[in-house]
Amino acid sequence: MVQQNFALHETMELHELLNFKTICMTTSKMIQGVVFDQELKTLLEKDVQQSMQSVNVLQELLSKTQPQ
Amino acid sequence: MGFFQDMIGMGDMTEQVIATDFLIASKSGVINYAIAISETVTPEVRDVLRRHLDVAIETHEKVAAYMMKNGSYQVTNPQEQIRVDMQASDTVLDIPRP
Amino acid sequence: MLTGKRIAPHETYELHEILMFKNVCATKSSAMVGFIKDEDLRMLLQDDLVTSQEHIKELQDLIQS
Amino acid sequence: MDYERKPINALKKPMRNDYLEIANAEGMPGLVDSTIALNFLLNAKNGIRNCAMALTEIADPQSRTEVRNMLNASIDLHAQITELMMKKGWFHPYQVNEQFKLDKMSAQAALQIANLKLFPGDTSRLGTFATPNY
Repeated sequence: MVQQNFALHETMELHELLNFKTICMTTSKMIQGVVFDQELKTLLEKDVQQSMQSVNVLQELLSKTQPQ
Repeated sequence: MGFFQDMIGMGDMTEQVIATDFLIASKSGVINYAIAISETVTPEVRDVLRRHLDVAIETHEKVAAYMMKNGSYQVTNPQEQIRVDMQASDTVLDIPRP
Repeated sequence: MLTGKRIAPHETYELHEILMFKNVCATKSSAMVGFIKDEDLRMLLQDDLVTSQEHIKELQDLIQS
Repeated sequence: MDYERKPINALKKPMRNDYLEIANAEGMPGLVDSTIALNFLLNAKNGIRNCAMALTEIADPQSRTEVRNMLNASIDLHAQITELMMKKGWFHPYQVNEQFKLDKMSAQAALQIANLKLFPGDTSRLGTFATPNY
């Protein structure tokens, strides 16, 4: 992979987003066991799918920024 | 217009100040629009704000690119950025007090 | 049930805030554009001024609806 | 855009300190779902703001495209959640009084639940795990 000259604060922003997405994904997944309304559950599952994608993308982006 | 006259006396600094101001304004624009969208419930309002947000993001991108090209915004070189900042700050401190 | 109004009360506040911000930005840009010698920067500001005016008009329409 | 307005789901009577009592379950599904939906909405809202803030700080083109896609997805999700909450009668942005009434009631219900001893005793069930020492 091409070595990118990432600025430190860019890496930090991406990290922050990664943390946020991870937490969202986890809560959305767990809370599905509690909801009654099926439409709400569908929406929660959609969020989980989207977040999974985002987390993967962010991980990939962050792997480029590793200083080695 | 005394303020602008003072600024013109600063030569190159004028453009840098205007560009920086523009950058900050465009940044606030993006964030303001995002906050407004996160409070929106009416689809029609959302559509308009979303279109504006896209434009705001592009404007910010262009200004940032312009400033990086001109060397007054060094993303990858913190030392250089601090040097430019310090230069600008010194100019500000040199402004005679009223 | 929505009693004639198309936008929610709190949306009016948000739109108002954005409108004020846009107004100030556009006014500032128009004042500063005369002092710029650099062609690229002037183009940037002028383009922004034009789009800002369009956007302000749209926001006005939304607020008054 | 005519949203049906279902009766809001507040708890009907004061809860006794007995969370297994069937009478307490009345209105519970709506209460649970509206709480979760609100939490979900706040998440989506923060997602939009976080993405926009990150976007103003990032210069790398590839990261920008990805974050922008995320931003758009968050906005869509936010739209869908508000739509659903309005449809279910959990959210009344057009009738502020209605919204305030509902907020007060759910706060009351939440207070009652917070007052219950929901998980009494020792909750460290590490003994039931394969690795009791983490």
